[in-house]
Amino acid sequence: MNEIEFLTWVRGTGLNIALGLFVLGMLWRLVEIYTLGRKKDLAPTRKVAGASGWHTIARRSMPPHSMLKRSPVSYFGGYIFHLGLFITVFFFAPHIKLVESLLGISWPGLPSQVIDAVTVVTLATMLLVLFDRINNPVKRFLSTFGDYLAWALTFLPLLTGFLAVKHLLLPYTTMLALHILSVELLLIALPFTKLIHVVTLFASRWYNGDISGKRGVPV
Amino acid sequence: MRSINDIPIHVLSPDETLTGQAEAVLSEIADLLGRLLETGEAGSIDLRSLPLSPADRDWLNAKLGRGEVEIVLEAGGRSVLTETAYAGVWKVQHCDTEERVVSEFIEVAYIPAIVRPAGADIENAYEKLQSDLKQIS
Amino acid sequence: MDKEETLLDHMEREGMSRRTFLKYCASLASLMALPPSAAAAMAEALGKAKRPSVIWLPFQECTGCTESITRSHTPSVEGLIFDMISLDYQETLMAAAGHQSEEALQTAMKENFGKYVLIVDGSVATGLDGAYSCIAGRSNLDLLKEAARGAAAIIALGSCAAFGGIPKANPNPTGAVAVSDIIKDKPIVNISGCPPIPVVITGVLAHYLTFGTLPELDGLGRPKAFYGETIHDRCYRRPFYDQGKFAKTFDDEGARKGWCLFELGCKGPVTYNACATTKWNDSTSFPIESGHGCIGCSEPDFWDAGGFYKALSTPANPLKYVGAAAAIGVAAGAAVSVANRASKNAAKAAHEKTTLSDIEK
Amino acid sequence: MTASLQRGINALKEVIDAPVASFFSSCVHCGLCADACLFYTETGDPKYTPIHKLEPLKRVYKQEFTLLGRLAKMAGLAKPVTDDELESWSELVYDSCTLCGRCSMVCPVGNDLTYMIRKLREGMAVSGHAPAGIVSATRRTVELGGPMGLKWPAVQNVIKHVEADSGHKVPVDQAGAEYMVLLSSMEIVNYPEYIGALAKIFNKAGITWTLSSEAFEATNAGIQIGNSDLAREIVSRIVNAAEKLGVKKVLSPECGHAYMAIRWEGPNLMGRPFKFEVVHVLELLDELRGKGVLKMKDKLKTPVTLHDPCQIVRRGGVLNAPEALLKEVVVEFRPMSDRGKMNWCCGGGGGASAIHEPAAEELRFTAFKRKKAQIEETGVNTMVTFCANCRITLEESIDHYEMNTQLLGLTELLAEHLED
Repeated sequence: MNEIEFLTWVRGTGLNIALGLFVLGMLWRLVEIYTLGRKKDLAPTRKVAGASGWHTIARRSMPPHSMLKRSPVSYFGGYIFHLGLFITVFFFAPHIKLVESLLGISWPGLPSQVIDAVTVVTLATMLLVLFDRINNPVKRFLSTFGDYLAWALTFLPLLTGFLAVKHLLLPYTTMLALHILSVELLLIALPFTKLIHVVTLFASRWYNGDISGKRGVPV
Repeated sequence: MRSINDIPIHVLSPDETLTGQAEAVLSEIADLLGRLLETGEAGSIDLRSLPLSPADRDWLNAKLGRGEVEIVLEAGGRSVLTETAYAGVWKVQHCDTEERVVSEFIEVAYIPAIVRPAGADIENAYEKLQSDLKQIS
Repeated sequence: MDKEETLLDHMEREGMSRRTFLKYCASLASLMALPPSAAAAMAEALGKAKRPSVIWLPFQECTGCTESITRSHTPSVEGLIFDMISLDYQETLMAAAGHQSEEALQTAMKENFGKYVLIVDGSVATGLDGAYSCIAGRSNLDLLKEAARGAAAIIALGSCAAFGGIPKANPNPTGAVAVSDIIKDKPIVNISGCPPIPVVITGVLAHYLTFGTLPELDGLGRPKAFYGETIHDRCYRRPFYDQGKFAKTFDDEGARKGWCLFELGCKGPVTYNACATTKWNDSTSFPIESGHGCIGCSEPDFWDAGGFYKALSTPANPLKYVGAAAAIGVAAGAAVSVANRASKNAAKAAHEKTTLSDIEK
Repeated sequence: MTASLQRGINALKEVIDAPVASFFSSCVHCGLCADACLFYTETGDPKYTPIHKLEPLKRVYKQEFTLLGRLAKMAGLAKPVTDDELESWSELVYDSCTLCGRCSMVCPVGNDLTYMIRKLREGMAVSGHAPAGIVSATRRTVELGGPMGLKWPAVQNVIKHVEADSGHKVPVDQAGAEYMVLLSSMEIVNYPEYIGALAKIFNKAGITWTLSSEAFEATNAGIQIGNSDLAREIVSRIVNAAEKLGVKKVLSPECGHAYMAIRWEGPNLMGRPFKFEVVHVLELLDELRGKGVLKMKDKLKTPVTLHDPCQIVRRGGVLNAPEALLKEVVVEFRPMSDRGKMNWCCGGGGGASAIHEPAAEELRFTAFKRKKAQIEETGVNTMVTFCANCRITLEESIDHYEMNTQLLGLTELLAEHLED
């Protein structure tokens, strides 16, 4: 298989399979999780402004009192790399074109130079976060193969995308193909690893906010 | 539409921004000039091998300016060698017989190499002049 | 021209000045991405070079490659180089025909065995033992194998010879393959492109004449000097790409303003060739300058690499299986859900009301 | 002696629900919950990371309620939960978790870990892995009516003394009263002044109230051990008594988990809403304060700080009343740095204070260092709190560290300074 064949495969058959498995896995997992249901809370609720599942979905994005000082690496690292991923995924012009070609919606992108800078910062932060996972006693204790796999699956698309755009290491075609392939691996793995948190965290926050919100505690 | 020129295509040069390449070229010229002074070794830069934007070129031309000497070479097409405002820095542009630019260089030298006649050519010239003189006399 | 004559002799005989020759060499060095200082060394080496014998075999081709070379320029450095080789066999150009021409081929191969340069344009048909394409009753496959045996080096000219090209495109009825698929024991230079850029072949020949070796090649056997960077990298519209300014149709405002053609399917970012710098038609322009995206003709299997007008970032039909996948996903989830419910009900049924003794073991 | 692993796993299967599944799916092993848990911050041992304490529940969830987990189990690839494992987990689920709920406040993906620990205890209890101390407290509550084995005649005796001391009558079994007042044994035995204070306040406010001879004990060890059947049995005594007397409201004492048991878990244990309202004593006092009924004759001169009991504030929702009331009765209030819903636990909640093994007590003292640091940071020698269980835990620890910190109950403090 030469590089154009490789690129054609990942853009064609490969992507079809990956997107198919992603949708399949995601629906299966979400149905599996949320049809477990829960009992209705029969205790009379205490209504307090700002205490609800919806509030918690938003509020939990901010560090709780005094936690920022306790775990700066987790918070700043977490913020930077999540934000960086968001920006590079959704504001890089070719990605927007991709979405437009699929769904017909588009929005303005950011200049390449900005994307470059964000990517470098994000890559560096992800390395720092990995280092922290290996170094921090709690994180190291909790970490399983799945954690390192999820890290790699997130890091690779960013790295290959950057190398492709910058024409580093391998010819552009091969790098672009590897980039798409790495995204496909990420898509396939997402529903079956902790990466599913990108979706379930909203429900989890909602449940937490709802449970406490009924008692009148904004969490 | 009367002529091809009526087709409304107006290509704008994407020149709002300088790429920063021109500045790099200028500092390389400075290095080469320093080397010329120290060792007498000439150097040159192939402008075509650099991805200079039109804005970069304009900037570079404006910076280099014009000197006192311009040499025109008629050898398989016209070549123009212009001294810039910096002595020892030459702009060399080679065209073919159809006046298309085939190559462009910045040459840092006392005299561009191509201007200096080869020894063999002078030898030939000397011989030819001698025989011409003989014929006259 | 005598084969033993050097280029310098030839030049003097033609009344060409040394400066003219130096100028050519400077331009040639620039083209081959050699440092300007190499021009003088090149001039010296080229001056002493002898004419090699060149045999040019046309296989499954459209003669576009020959057209590209022969119509390229008025006498110039390319002309000079072509004067420097002894083109002993070229069907399209040679005066001889029929048996005469075949004899010329046999003679050239015999006389220069082990020394001649073999140029091939067109792909090699392998279907039905090569019967799809024959010259004088012999298949291309046969001819290639024979001619390759005595070649010092092979130049696969054009995408067909280099990668199989259009004859190899789906469904490839003739079983077309590239020269490199057949010949494994000779140095091969692929000069891809449909057609290839004329100065590229000149550059390769000049390099061979000057240094006696083939130039440095990339992973696909192409000279790095010309195929080292993508069209995109050297495209004058690149700044528009970086600014995110794209033509959306061939007649919109963006197209008129000469914005990037990426979205109109330009394959510039994945195509390695020198079009953007050497240009075409006597340096008039190249496809992107003329308002059309690059179709990637110098890359392997460009014909089958998704539509010419489909943006590189756009996948072919990614949502193909999504509907079915969604249905299977929901079904799988529902099945687990039913099983989970049964399991929970069983747990509830098995529940025995806890008494104090139940919390002690 | 019928506890078994099978019953334990069965119990876990009953309580695993969509939130649990969502929480486990969302966890990214970031470890931030450890930084919110005083058992980790004070020991530095990663095994006390809250999410790690839930490992058995996670495995049961995966093996019983996910397709991949079920397949892995069938193929023999899944690691089954064993009795030995649960036994070793007892320390993590009881000794080193006070259900304080601080981890649930910080989890960035929103996991309510406390909600899950409570559920895991259902399985731990019926598989026989609850600590002996909590088991016997539960036994006493079920068999004798309270964790301290206090009987009604003894309470009557205390009431007599209170009436004599305070000059206020303590009504018993008065049908149709507005409030039925619950007590915790600890208050009856250690702080009987509390009853007198209540009598004074009710009389002043003109609110009718009563005690019930059938249900005076508010504490519920069934909640702490984590068994809903036993918790229901205990809570139903209160519900039946209150509904028999036809009171409008039931007043929960200061005690944290008692409030949790009757106010938040109660209706869910009974499977129906109550016919009465449950009010925490501080909520009532704050309401009276708002109405101007609560007038102080003087104020405490020494500066004080406040320890917020987790089950009343963070997990119970009585957020604003405590500080508002405290400010009525003290001259200077110096709050701790982490306060209100972000307070740090005393170290003895969730039944932990009932575990009397040396290792558990040692761990409790280590965890107390967090509170100790907080107290020292405020620079005061008087700390007010409003949970009998917190008070006992804090007192033990203060003695252990030989600190000269004085502890006061908020309601008592108010009663003491109330206008006659």
